[in-house]
Amino acid sequence: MPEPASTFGAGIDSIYYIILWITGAIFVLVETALIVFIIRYRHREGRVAAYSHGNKKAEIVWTVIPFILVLFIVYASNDIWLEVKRADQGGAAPADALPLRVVAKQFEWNVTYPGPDGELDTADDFVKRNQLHVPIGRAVRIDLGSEDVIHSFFLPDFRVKQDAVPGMTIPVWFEATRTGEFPLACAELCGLGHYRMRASLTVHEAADFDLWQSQEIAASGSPTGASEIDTERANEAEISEGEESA
Amino acid sequence: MSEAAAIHAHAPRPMEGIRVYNVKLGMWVFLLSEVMFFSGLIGAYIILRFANPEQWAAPGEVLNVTLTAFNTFMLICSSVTMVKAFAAIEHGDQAGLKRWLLATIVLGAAFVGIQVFEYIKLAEHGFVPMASQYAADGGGPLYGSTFYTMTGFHGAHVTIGVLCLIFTLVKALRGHYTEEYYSGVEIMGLYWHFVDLVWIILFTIVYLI
Amino acid sequence: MANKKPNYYLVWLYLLVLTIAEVGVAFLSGLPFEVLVFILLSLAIWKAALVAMYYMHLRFEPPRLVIIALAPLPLAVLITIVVVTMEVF
Amino acid sequence: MSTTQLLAPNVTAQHWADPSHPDDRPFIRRYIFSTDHKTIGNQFMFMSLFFLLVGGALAMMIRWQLGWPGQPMPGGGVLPETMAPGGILLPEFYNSLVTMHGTFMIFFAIMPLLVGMFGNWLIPLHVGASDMAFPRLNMMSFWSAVPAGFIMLASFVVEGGAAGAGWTAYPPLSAVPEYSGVSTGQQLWCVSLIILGFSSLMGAVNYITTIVNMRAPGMTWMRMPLPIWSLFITAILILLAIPILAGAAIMLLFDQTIGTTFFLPEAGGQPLLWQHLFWYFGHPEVYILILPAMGVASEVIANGSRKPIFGYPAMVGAIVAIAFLGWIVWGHHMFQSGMNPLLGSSFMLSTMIIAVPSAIKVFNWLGTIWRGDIHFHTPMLNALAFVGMFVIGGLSGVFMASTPVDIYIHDTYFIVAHLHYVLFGGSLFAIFAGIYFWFPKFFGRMLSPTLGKIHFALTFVFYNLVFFPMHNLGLGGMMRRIYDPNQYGFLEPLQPMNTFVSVFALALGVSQLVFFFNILWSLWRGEKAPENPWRSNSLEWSLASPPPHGNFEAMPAVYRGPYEYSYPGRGEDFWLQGEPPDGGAVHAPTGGAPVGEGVPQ
Ligand code: HEA
Ligand code: HEA
Ligand code: CUA
Ligand SMILES: [Cu+2]
Repeated sequence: MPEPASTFGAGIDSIYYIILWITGAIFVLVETALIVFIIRYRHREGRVAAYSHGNKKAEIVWTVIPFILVLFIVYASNDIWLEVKRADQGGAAPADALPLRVVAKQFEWNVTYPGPDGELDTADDFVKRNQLHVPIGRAVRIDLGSEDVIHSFFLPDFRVKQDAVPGMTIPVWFEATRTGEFPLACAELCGLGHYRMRASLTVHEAADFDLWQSQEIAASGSPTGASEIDTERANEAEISEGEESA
Repeated sequence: MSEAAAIHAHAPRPMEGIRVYNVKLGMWVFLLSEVMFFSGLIGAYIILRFANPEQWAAPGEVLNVTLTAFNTFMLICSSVTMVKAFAAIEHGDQAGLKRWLLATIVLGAAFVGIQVFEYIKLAEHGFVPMASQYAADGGGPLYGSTFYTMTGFHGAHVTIGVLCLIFTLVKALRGHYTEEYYSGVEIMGLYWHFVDLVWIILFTIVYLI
Repeated sequence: MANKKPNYYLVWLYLLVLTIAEVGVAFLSGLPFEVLVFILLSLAIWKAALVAMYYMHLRFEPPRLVIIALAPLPLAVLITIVVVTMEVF
Repeated sequence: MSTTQLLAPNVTAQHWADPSHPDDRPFIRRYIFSTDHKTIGNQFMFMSLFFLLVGGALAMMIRWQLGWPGQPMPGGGVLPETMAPGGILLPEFYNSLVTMHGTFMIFFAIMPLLVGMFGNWLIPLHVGASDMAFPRLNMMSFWSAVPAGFIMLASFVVEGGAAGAGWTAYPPLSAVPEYSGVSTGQQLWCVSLIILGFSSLMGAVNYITTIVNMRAPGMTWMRMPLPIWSLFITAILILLAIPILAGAAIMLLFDQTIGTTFFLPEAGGQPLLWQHLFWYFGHPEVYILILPAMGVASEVIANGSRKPIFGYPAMVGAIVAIAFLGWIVWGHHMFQSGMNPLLGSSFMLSTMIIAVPSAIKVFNWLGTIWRGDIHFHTPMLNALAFVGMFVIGGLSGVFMASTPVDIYIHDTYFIVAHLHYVLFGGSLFAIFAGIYFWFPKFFGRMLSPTLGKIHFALTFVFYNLVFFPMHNLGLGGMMRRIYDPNQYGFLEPLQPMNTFVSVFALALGVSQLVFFFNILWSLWRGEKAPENPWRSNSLEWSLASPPPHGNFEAMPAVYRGPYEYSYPGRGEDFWLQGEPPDGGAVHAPTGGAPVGEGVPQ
């Protein structure tokens, strides 16, 4: 897994490693027992199998121990899950979060930025295709939607994945901890262009983000690039990085 | 029992089982899957209705409840006639079996007929399952889609039931059933009552709520 | 099996009365929606139970068949409950 | 009323074999429209093996594209322009490949192999019946599965190609042709599955009735061989789950054809509704695919270890528990779907608890081989591999069941690895074990043990080399169902691993030819099979190989459980269930039903 770049990434990874240790131990135990028994009790002249219908005590032990283990895994997982989903806040992102809107459609991601006033659905909003820019150290709230089919908003480095379902607006949030450029992928089969429905996420220092935003507004003066219809066939393979930021 | 054992010399000892003969057990088992089929449709209906309350009209506003209440009445009557047919053959009353089966067929066919009539009338008022053509006063397209799907599948069950009843009647006319051998009538009855039972639920959910 | 035969006409009358009651409740009462739904569903289940018990003879079957027949009901109830919780959220 | 009247329908279904009466059914009734459960079992076997081959061939094309993206596929030139111009697979064709691979494997290969083939073969023989309760319904079950399969296959050649929305067919993609580019194919997918659903339902009604009502005297519930227990529970799952799929598929078909909007948001429909219905069916479905495999493996492992199964009551209880819990976990496929996260928590809990009955099964298998006298015949090798591989698949399930971990691995190759570990490593290895085990009984000839062991060794090694690295691909972030991973910079470093996987996938495919050859060759040339080659206990092993039409000469009686291996003080290390206690005189079976049971009073 890539190194986590969001605030909750490390938490998610830690539960992954807990499970890896537990299941790893069980795996080694079971497979070793299997192999040892296979070798130890292989047929030999004169060997007689034990006649036994089981052992209640042993069975109770190996019922109760896994039960305790899975309850522990559930307990540990649920903590992080509720934190990621902010269940105690009814799913709402942190109050000072930067609001963005991401609308998926075959086969692109359209991002609406709130502009300098920091609010969506105002005159200074602007739209970028396949480019997500966020500042570091500030929570981002994304209202995720889709125009046509189900897509899935996948930021591998941020441990973020959320299906974008037409007819629903689903809140997603994260807070970046590293600057740089990261992939944004589509993880739900959405048609023939599913495999190339990619975009990039750029994490800026806070000041750079404001700078980028004012440059964008200056460059276009108006919302850009929202509705080009992408009908090109996949195998014609003429999609280059350059035209996406046009 | 000794009598039976003597007749079936090949099977001296009876099998393990639950004291219900195969065909009847099989029919019950099949009906369980029908329960799940209709539960799935009803579950979908509930989800869609909760999500879009504005698409549902008040009872009686679009649908003709009086007509359907009458239809419900007929289906309930057909259940009595069916069970009377079964009671008749249990006592070896061949004439009664035929009479009551015929009555059930007539009532069942009338139910389907009225339903078709209802569909035609509703469609004339723009109450259709297709989202793009929905034009009834009140309600929305999902109202139409779920209505036709649920009542349509029930209607299909009634139609199949009527066909099977006709088949049963033909057999009865040929004297196939006796006081000793009436499993065909009994399982026909189970199916028919089940279809009635489903309608009781659907009528309430679709027309009255 | 058929030692206690129910009076089928009586059951029929019962069903009829309940149906009329249902239609009546649906149209005449000014009850709040939730109460209405509750009453109507109860009546419907009552009727369904009558059909199953008397017309389908479930009352007179061996208990094991009854268990088999009732087996899917928890599942049907379950899907409804989950569906409702899902929507209410 | 007298006692005979209701007996009639029950007993007339039993035609006990009469050796003085040779089987004189004409060819068609004997081999094609046969109502004999053994013939129908064979028919299911050949049909499903054919579809396994189809599914396998599709997998080879998938792996070609992923291993060498954009390279012309050898032999791909024979495919039409709409699929692979110049042998290079098109992305829309790739989507169809994935969809049809999953669909064929699950619905037309593994499910009919386990339920159609083993169900038909084993149920009447194991419970001591002459045939299924409803032989004609049984025949109809097979003859509706065949058209369903060919409709599915035919969708490749219709305008627009085969269904391409994944085997899970999520709408709106699956409902609107403009979105997927597939119209007729997607409809045929629904139609085919609805027909197949009927086929499965007919089978399930038959199995349940036969098992409940037609067990031979003395075959009490707790003396049933475990394959029968698992097939019984599986039949219940089929009975209750398939109608949900049928209902959902019908609604989807309406959305596609007459313009309803159950799953389309424009007029208030709910895309998530499909997912709920599909997975409400779908999770029980995956247990439909593993429970019979567990039953078969239990049978073979007890036989191969020459030991009674460890903790039989717990094994039965675990089957029931897995099946029951299987109904309340479907939401684990929808953690990232936009469903209420609190529901996610409860689904995580119920899903994890399934590890407990699964643990009982695994440890009891280990307990069975412990202090055994293990004979490594081919069935046993495959059954042991089943245990080893199912554990891997099950443990990877625990990762995905953890909601936060699933955020990252959902819809990646980690899932693909999981599902192949449980479906190939689990179900398919158990199917191999079962085929090697019962082939002699049903065709009267042994499968070649040498070829069998070669097939096992190649399959086991290549299988792990193909599917284990997929965990790493998934952890590297590689999404499922993508035509060309190299579109993403971060996936480019994974290409060598993809190529590695593909090389061994091709090797795996080719090594299955050993198996197919073994079957075909042994059918005609194999060594003649004795009555009881594996010295096993259940009722069928006292019959001729293959058993005559009608199976038993007279109603058999059962005197003990199915796993009485190595009973101390006996000369033999096995003890047939139908052998009377003192080896000769016929007693009333102990613990059996008193005379008069099974008949209404
Ligand atoms: C035969 C089929 C089969 C079986 C048996 C299973 C068994 C399990 N599956 Fe799997 N599953 C599939 C077939 C199967 N699955 C398929 C086909 C998919 C993909 C569908 C798609 O999207 O296309 C899928 C997807 C899938 C998902 C969805 C992932 C996603 O899309 O994000 C999840 C999530 O929870 C899951 C979990 C589990 C669990 C917990 C089990 C458990 O039953 C496993 C239990 C077993 C064990 C745990 C091992 C033995 C136990 C021990 C040795 C004891 C000790 C263990 C502990 C204490 C942990 N499966
Ligand atoms: C029981 C089920 C089963 C089985 C046995 C298999 C077997 C195989 N699967 Fe399967 N697979 C699924 C069920 C199964 N799969 C499902 C449900 C999906 C999800 C679909 C979806 O996303 O919708 C999936 C998806 C899936 C993917 C993911 C595709 C994607 O997401 O883009 C891949 C990729 O590698 C793959 C590969 C393979 C391979 C290499 C085999 C090999 O093991 C195949 C080996 C071959 C055989 C067992 C048959 C023998 C064949 C021959 C004898 C022919 C020989 C021909 C030549 C040599 C040309 N499968
Ligand atoms: Cu969008 Cu996949
Ligand atoms: Cu599942």
